Amino acid sequence: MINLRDAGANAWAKWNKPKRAAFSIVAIFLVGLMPYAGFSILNTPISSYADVLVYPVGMYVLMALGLNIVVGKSGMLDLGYVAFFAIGAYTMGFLGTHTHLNTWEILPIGIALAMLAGVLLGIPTLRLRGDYLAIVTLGFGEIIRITAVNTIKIGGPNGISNIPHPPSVFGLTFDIMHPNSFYWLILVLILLVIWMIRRLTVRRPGRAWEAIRQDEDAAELMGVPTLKYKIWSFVLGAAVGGAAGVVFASKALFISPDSFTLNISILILSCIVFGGIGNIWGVILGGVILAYLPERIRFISDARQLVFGITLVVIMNFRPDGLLPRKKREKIVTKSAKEVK
Amino acid sequence: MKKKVLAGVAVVTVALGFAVSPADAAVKTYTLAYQGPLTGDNAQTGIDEIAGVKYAIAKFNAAHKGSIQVKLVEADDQGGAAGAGQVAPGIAKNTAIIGLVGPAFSGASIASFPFYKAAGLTLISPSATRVTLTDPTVASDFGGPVFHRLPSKDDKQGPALAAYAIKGVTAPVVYDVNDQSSYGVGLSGYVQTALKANSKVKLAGADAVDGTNAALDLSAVITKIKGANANVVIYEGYYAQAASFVKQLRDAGYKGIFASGDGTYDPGFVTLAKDAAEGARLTASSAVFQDAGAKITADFTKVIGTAPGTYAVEDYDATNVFLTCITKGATTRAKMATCVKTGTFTGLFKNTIKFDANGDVSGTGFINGFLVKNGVIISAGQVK
Amino acid sequence: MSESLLEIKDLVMKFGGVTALNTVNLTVKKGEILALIGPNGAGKTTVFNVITGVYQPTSGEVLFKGASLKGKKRFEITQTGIARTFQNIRLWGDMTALENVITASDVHSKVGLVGSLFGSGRSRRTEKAAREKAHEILAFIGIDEYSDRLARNLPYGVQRRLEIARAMGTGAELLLLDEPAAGFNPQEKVELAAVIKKIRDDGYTVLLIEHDMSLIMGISDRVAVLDFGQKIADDLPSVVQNDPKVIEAYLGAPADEA
Amino acid sequence: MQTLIHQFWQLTFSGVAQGFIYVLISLGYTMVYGVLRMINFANSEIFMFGTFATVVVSRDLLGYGSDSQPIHGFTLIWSLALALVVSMIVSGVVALLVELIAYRRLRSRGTNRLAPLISAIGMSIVLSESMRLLTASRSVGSPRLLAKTSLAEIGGANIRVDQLMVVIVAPIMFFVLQWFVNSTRLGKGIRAVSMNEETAKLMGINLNRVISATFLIGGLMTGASAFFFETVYENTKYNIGFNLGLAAFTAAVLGGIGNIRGAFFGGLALGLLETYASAVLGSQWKPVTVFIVLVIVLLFRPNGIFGEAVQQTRV
Repeated sequence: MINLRDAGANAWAKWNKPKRAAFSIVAIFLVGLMPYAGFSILNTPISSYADVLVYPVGMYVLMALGLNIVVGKSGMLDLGYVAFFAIGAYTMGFLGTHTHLNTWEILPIGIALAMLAGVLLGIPTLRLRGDYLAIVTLGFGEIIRITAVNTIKIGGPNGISNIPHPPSVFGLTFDIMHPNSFYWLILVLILLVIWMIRRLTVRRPGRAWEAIRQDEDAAELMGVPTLKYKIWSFVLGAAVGGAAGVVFASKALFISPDSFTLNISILILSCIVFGGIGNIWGVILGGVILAYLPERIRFISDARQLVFGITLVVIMNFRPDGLLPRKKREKIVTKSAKEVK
Repeated sequence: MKKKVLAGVAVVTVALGFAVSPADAAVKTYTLAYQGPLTGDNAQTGIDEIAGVKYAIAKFNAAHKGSIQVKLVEADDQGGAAGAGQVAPGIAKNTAIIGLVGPAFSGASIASFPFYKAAGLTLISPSATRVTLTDPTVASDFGGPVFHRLPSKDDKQGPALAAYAIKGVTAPVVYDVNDQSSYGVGLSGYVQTALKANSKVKLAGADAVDGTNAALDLSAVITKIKGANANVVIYEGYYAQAASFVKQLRDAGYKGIFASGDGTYDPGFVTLAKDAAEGARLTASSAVFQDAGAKITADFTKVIGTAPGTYAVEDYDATNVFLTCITKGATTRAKMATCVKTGTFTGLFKNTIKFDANGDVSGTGFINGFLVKNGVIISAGQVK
Repeated sequence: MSESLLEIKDLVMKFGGVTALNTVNLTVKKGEILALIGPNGAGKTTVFNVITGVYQPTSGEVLFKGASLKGKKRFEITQTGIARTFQNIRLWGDMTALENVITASDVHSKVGLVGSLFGSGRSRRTEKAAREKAHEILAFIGIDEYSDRLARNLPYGVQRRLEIARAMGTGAELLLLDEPAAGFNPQEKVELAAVIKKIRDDGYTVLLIEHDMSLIMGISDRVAVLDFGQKIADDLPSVVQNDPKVIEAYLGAPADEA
Repeated sequence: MQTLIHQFWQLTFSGVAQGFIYVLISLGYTMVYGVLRMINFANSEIFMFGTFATVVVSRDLLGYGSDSQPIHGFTLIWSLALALVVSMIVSGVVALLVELIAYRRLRSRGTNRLAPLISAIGMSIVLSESMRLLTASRSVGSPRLLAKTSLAEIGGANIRVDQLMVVIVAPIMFFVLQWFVNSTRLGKGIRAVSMNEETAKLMGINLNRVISATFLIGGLMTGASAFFFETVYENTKYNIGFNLGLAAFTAAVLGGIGNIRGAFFGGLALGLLETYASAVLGSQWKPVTVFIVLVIVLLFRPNGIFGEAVQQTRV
């Protein structure tokens, strides 16, 4: 089997700046054209291909990238990620129907509230390790959902309907007839998150997270303020989840607590591990496949969840580090270069 | 190696492709869709419902062999808004689909409306009971002009359920429990309003339990019910949980009345609850499918493989509305809309079905009471 | 030479009913190499753990540059200028050698998360400086040729040295080295001794746990001996070597070669 | 609050009965966690298969229908015993399958911790979806073998025979398990592995055998719990394990996961807590209360009530 990860990374490493920039632009452009590929084998039966690209595909990728900051980068098992998605969505739903604020104005508020929730949850619980953290976050996700069910002010089990679409920007109309606009919006958010992660990874926060993930005790003894960086990681993950929630609500027009179940948290986590934990491209691939696959095989209606389960088991058994695993590459190049000198 | 890969590709291509068999020139094929929960926690409801749709279509196709054949697209929305958002745009874009039975749930309906309104696709829901769906004054939830429904609304059923539950009880002490679903909470609101308006009734308490939890431990609720000395318990939710609830109630020694709405109106309720179901009072706008006769019930079971379940009558009737229109030449969405809006149809029980301007069945709105007696659900007539 | 950098005062550490350290007093003077020796289970690593904040002492206190470390978090202790190595190597295996050192050097970085994300100029300069400094340290220790190799793929000896380099990366004045020569052959031990001396000569103070007597005698300025949680000797190597109490402690429980 | 005061003993008895069901399921989590340091996400489905085994035994094997009358005397005892044993075996076998398919290969390759978690989640989806397809997503009732006679009224609490059976038999099974783990060779092997896998390997313990045994024992206990659940509630569904599994997992963490005694007290504490919380705050807030209590407990005892400091710093 060709090692895609290494092949890709090596090619990238050999390129110079203009070449990289050109490649990126072409790649982004092609990804941006994806909604027009619906005529091909990619088309989804029953669900609308262009809408599938927005939800679940785009949304899962975005959330997987956010959760990857928490799980993949700093190694904390978070099983309640859906909570932040829900907070973003409910912020959009509530403010969108109760105030005159539009989506673009609510977006930062939703992100901020999700981050605040991240801090409030993080400060007491991020001292816990491993599976204890997992169960507490899982509980948090359920608490948010159950609270939504039982709070009549935000619609209770009926949810919130008539959430406004975003007003148009740059000549793009956002409504049910234009799913592509939402796709591009999510694409922009995804690119922003990728930029953020890549930038942080090679700097202090990325190193701190990496150290915490690999050996938290050693990290703290080497001067890494572990709790602070764990909270940061949690909060950044929350911010991405919140942003996804706001966009989701303003695309869906209607939200109710049943869209924010534990299953979403588990699915997003699966995307990460399935694709390649810690590796942005792996996570994206995982999100695309796990979101798209059940839609693509809708024609086997009844058994599609079963197929999904089997896929998880098989892939994890044969590629335990995911389809595109985290970098374990060494830059032998520099060493030999030095020897030449 | 290469051959293997090619063969693999071929298999995948075949597996992914959908079989499009060339239609016989003489036979006209039309497509309907069903939207409801076919997987997930509420799958039971959807699977019961689609059985009714499939049965109606199977009968129709058998009767019109060689001339008209109807296909069914199954749109699984898992009963929720997110799922509805996934399938509704696709169904709306697929112009071959000229009518849709569903959506099954109110929340999923609201999430789907914008797409269907824009596409002009006519909907007939067998089970979405939230009042606002057909209330043009609540613009956010209103499904008109595309939305129609067969079940009675919560505001009709709620008071009827309240009245029927306390019927014949001299000093009713009522305890109301819903299943936290949007159906249960909605209906519960109207039940409680009706109970509070009745000075004879003491509403001893209200509670909500998680209806998606198949493993429901209700001991605390039951303790409260017994502590309040309630003699009437009303449950708004679906039949499986209702069966579990009534069984735990009876096992705990509760002797009073157990009443529930159309979500529980299903032979499965009696099968699951057994003796504990005895004497339970249920309300619904129609009879159960089984009341249409042993012959058609047996035929249903033979064709579908399972016995008719919850909302089977509504599904059968909804599908037949579309099928009748197809025979009348309503072969496009626009024609279908007109036909459903203006036509008069006949239901399984020879009842007349005609929709009013907002999508409700006009002239009806009455609710029947039912009683579980000797292990069967028998009609107790219309609730006044 | 006489200024004291670290003072351990009446330190008592109990775990449940077991007393691991019993009223230990120890002073580390600036610029010296102090060896801490003793039979296995004497409490040497426990001393390190108390100094670095892994354990809170039952009683007594640790002063660094005259200020108490009491209640300080582990990373804060590192920030004040104490760094350690681990007996069982605990490098960040998935990072390169260079990244291991840079990560440790972040302890004094003023650039936070927001700065890393948006601040371009200062952040980039800081990164560049950190990188150069890390290369310097690796070169100083003699392992710069391995800088781009993943830590877990390094040869054992290099990993041990990288542990020291990482501790130096934190900019600490006081280095606590926990058996840095464990598992080394005689040749490697000689090289390591030279490195430790070089470190001291560069201005660092070293507190060293070690079993190998010849190594200790060769480089230590002073030797402190722990036995059953108590300090039984603290003097020049030549004096300690002939102390009957020390000999008895070692004969009673012969030193482990590991 | 009124309810809690007036119906205290009734609530307590129900809570204890429910608690013991949790105790046995949490053992499934805790045993596996003890040796593998991993959450067995498929344990809820191991439970679900156990409940269906009880149904199949009483309905199909013994031929009782939904309208048959409860049975008595010797027939009752051996029928219940048969259902108990079969449920335990079925759950045990499913647990072994989970180990074999979801864990073994990954474990032998020594991968990251999340891969087995996801493959277990996948396995859990496979198991529950298979059952869903088999049962057409329906709830399945089981015939009543044991009449739910009220035996006595103590302090206002209605002592029912089925619940009493749980309260008596479940602790016995628990203590048998504890004896097994403490005193038998295999049990000691399990403990050795849970303390230190490497050392255990050096001591010549067959790791695969011990881990399979652990899954099997966890499965047996979970299966027993499934039998009790089914006898009390007489109803099951393909997704029945989800909520119960979550609760039992919470109980295991509350007590200190990996610790057998912890599962016992965690399960009981959770059963009582849930019942009291529903009585005071209303059933809808039950899960919220449980999780808040869990967080508070973990803040003060980060390894659960009885948890050994497994995750303490090892420097």
